[in-house]
Amino acid sequence: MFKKILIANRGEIALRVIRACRELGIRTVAIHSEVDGHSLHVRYADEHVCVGPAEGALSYRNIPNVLSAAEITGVDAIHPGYGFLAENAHFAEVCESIGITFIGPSSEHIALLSDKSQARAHMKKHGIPVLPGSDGELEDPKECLAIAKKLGYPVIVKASAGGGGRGMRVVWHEEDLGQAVESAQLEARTAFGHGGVYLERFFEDPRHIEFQIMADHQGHVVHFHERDCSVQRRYQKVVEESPSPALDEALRRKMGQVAIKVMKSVKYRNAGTVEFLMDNTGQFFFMEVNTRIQVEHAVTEMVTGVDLIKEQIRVAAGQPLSYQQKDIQLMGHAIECRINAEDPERMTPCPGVITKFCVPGGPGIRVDTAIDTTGVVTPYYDSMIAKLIGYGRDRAESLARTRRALDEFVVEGIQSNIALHRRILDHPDFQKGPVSTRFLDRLLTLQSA
Amino acid sequence: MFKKILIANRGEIALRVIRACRELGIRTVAIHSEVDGHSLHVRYADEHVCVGPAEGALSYRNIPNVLSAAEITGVDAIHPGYGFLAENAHFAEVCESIGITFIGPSSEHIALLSDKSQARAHMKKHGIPVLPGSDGELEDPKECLAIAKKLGYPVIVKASAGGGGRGMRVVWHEEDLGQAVESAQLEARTAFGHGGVYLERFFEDPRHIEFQIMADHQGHVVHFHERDCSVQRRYQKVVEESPSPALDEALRRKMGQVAIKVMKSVKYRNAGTVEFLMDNTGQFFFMEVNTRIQVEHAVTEMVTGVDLIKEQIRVAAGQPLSYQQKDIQLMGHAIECRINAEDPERMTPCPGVITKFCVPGGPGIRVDTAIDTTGVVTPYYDSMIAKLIGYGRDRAESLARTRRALDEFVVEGIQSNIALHRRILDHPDFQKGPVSTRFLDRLLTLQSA
Amino acid sequence: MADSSRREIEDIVELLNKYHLTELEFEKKGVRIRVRRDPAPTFTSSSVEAAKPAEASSASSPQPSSPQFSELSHFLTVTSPIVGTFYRSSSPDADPYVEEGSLVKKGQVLCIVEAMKLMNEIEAEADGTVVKVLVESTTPVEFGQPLFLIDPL
Amino acid sequence: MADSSRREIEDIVELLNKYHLTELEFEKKGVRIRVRRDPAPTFTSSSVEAAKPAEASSASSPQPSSPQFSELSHFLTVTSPIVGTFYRSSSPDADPYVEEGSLVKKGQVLCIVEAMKLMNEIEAEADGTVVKVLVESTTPVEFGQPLFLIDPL
Repeated sequence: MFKKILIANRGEIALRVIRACRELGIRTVAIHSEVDGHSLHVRYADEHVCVGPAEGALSYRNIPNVLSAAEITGVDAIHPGYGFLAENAHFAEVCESIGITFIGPSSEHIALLSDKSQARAHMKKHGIPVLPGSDGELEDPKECLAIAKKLGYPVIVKASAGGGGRGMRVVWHEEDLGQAVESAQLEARTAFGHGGVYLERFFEDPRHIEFQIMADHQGHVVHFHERDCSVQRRYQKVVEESPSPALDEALRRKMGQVAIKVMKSVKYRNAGTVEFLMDNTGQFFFMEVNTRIQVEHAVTEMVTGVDLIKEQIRVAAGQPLSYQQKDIQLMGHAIECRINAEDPERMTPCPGVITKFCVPGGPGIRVDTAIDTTGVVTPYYDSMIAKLIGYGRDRAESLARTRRALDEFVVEGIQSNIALHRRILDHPDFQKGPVSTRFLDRLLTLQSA
Repeated sequence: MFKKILIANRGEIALRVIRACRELGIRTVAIHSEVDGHSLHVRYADEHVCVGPAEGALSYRNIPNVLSAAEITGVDAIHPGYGFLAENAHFAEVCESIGITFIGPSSEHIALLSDKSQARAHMKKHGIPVLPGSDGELEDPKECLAIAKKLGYPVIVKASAGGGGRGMRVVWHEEDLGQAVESAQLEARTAFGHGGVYLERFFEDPRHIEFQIMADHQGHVVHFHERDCSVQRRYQKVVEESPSPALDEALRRKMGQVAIKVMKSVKYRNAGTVEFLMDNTGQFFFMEVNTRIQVEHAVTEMVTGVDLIKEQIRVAAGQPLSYQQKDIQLMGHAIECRINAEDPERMTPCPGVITKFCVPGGPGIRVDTAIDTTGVVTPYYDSMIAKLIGYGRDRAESLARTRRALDEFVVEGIQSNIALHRRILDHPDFQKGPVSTRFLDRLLTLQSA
Repeated sequence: MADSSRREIEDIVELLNKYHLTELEFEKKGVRIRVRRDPAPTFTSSSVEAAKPAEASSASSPQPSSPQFSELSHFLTVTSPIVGTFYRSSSPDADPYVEEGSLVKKGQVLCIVEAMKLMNEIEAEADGTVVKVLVESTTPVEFGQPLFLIDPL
Repeated sequence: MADSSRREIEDIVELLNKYHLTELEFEKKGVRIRVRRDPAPTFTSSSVEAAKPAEASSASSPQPSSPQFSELSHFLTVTSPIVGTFYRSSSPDADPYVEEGSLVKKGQVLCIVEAMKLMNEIEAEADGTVVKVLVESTTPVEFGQPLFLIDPL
């Protein structure tokens, strides 16, 4: 097992990893930017190194400085968290080359799976159901029109290197296709340095269902059932839950098997997520693989009782999984609310000084945050200030607990989306069960209307 | 189901009940003394009524004022929490007589079971193993000497009306018996208004094992397995856990059956705890029944997934239990630390102003507290300021999580027993497994030596 | 400086202004607080009067003892010694025990607070005039709730 | 002095001015704050001139600029632009690039910070005298860590 791990991240996920390390008896090194010197992740770690100024590109994403920090502190491994360097194949590769374990998949896995068009082609070849779409990136405008015609409108243009909704365009009419492809290409080139795009059929009311996977170096792959992340806005997840109210036992088993097939087809290892798009008939399609631990991993931990971060560390250290698929049982239900520092009207990040911060407690409530009783939300990073997870024996109890916990949550000094979460959880459609990825947009449109 | 419940308590248990009510959609009325007007339980409740000055006897224990508060707010039921009026048979009786549901057992149950000597005789009659001792209260000093001789020294003198260690005397030599009986009688008369005492054999290194019970009005009784509360000081529980490392599956089943027999023998209803004393050979004896929800109920909630407070309310409203014994499975392990405002040297309550209070979070951690980010600990009530519960898949993980959570817990401005909890959880004996009720005294003696 | 520190200092200054203090010390751990208000400066020259700084003038202005406050402060407040329902008269048809302006004697019944079907008579603690009835009849009252203001003789 | 400390002091002075205080103390750990505003001085002279408002007087009074402060404040601090290991010389046998008291020219190599097997030479940003070497050779340094104090010419 590792003796010392550097956490190449900040905020709640850095704390999350430090907690796992402490529970495993592993020493920790925090890195931080100049504005994060007093952050909780710095205080909780055994050692800490400043790696650059506030801007993430110059600090948390600064590969030479992060690796130098690992070198001078003598760590065995680096946990990248999510965001920053978590899905940077080059970073994983350099770690491998200097003999520091990157806690995650190999650089090859990241490279293959982060190219969405390539991943799509790979999965299609392996018999995984993918969304009807183009084979590979679009080149010839005429060919593009032909493919779209065959798929039927609406179609969606997606960047191969994309993520988080950038480089995406929905096209409803043939005459808009050329323009959409061009602007998506431009956006993708700007954002990711690679302008390749591809086409897929666009589903209007889909559900976002993803399966949590863990794979060891011995070739064992298990899934931890699904998360339903259909409550989104601009491709940003807002509320996640597990299990999904949209799946029955048969569909759950089937999708789980496909998810494992996806990961086995690339000989995956460590934690990853297979994302599916599902229509309202229960048909599902592979969307992509996230080659990192995700924000919403906590809901899976609540319903399976497994500590996914500790599993990541154990697997990275070469230990085989200590359980089989049949040992992973769903027990109860969990809902996660991402609490963001944001303007409730415009839903834009809203940094500032938190003058009072008091988290809810009691049965079934878990809060992951890097805010103390007060704190500062700087404009440099993610606006998420806490994850609130409500667990219950069934969905109704989980929902009731999450709602009462939202009422207890005190955040003063800045604006937050707590009221929005209340509206979501109070909504009859959400209470009834499965919603589509357009649910939240509709809710917000109704408000402004 | 009830529409509105008055919570005749304060602090974390008042919050706990309010949370359960909110989750069930029931309105709440908080009562408070003059010094508790700004307490969290007042803030969380839908309505609140001041029932008297600071001293508990004039406010939280003031039966006319508490019942008047129930009357003017029009509640259907009263939840007494623990302490204050929770085991007051007269209070339960008056509630019954005015048609307000007392959420707990009947006044007869409380009256029978709070008389320890009477309860002992009852259980003996029903074939429950009780500690070797006197039949009924001691009257004649000569008879007393004879019984003690038959039991063999050491013996323990206990007050019939006793609790919390008051009115108890351990006697090691015959010549000290007379004096011990007299002083125990005096203490019992002063503390409880009834001076009756009885004799039991004294075990030097026993374990305190208790079974959580829930019984509905339809005669169903289930247990939720055991809690091990052997880490005590002066009969005050400090750390509790479930399951007990001292029981195997066979013993657990056997004791559970006895516990159910105890409760069925009195036709018990609502939540209660059957306490056993166990020697290191696995022999166990009935000690007493606690006719209330207990501080340590949370560890049982963590390992069974059942919300005991909601169950209390449902059962009190006449609903039958929705599960059978076989549905109550132990999943994982939980440890609770009672965080008290106390002087770490003398272990005496230490009121004051909490200038900063920041609770631990992350996976497996539950905190029940009525302290906000700051707060005042008055000298009027219990010194417990929080319960920290660490849950894990097994005892090792539960222990690791509780330890790291203790490290995260920030309490500034007053002294607390957090460091003592660290010492307990770090101790090899505790880490190894079962300890006796003398473990903590030995630990503290070593320190001062 | 962290924004939070800055805010904290500004808060302190605000308190300084609000209460016209000359000095306010504050410590967090162990909660040390120290306040000081120096007497207003004395001016010996008439010509300076007009030129006195704004700050000094507010420092010398009368303190929180506003007229209303000082008047109120010598009234007796009759509070409810129990929890129950407040009644101004012995029955719905009867006249109220007292009205605003009534002269009352020590021991005279002012109202009833009903609790658990028991009628508890609340008596005046001193001779005086009822200045204000603070609660409507038939209203629930809690422990310590003010019921009447009495101007003692 | 680190830039952040300098900023902090400037913030304090700004608050002092803004609120016309005569004294402002501030401590960070344990958050001790002390503010003081002396009442306007007592004037015995008729000259209004002397009675200028507290604002002006406090602003002009010699505040935190203690001698040490003003001396330190004009030194240049050379900080590490990267994370790595600090070396005062090019090899274990070689002489240090600079000593305390050395005169250095802008662009002159002061030390090496090794990161990922790369030797990064850190150069003087201005002509001056090395007043203080703040880090021992072969010590790990983080981003922004002060390495030298330079008294610029």
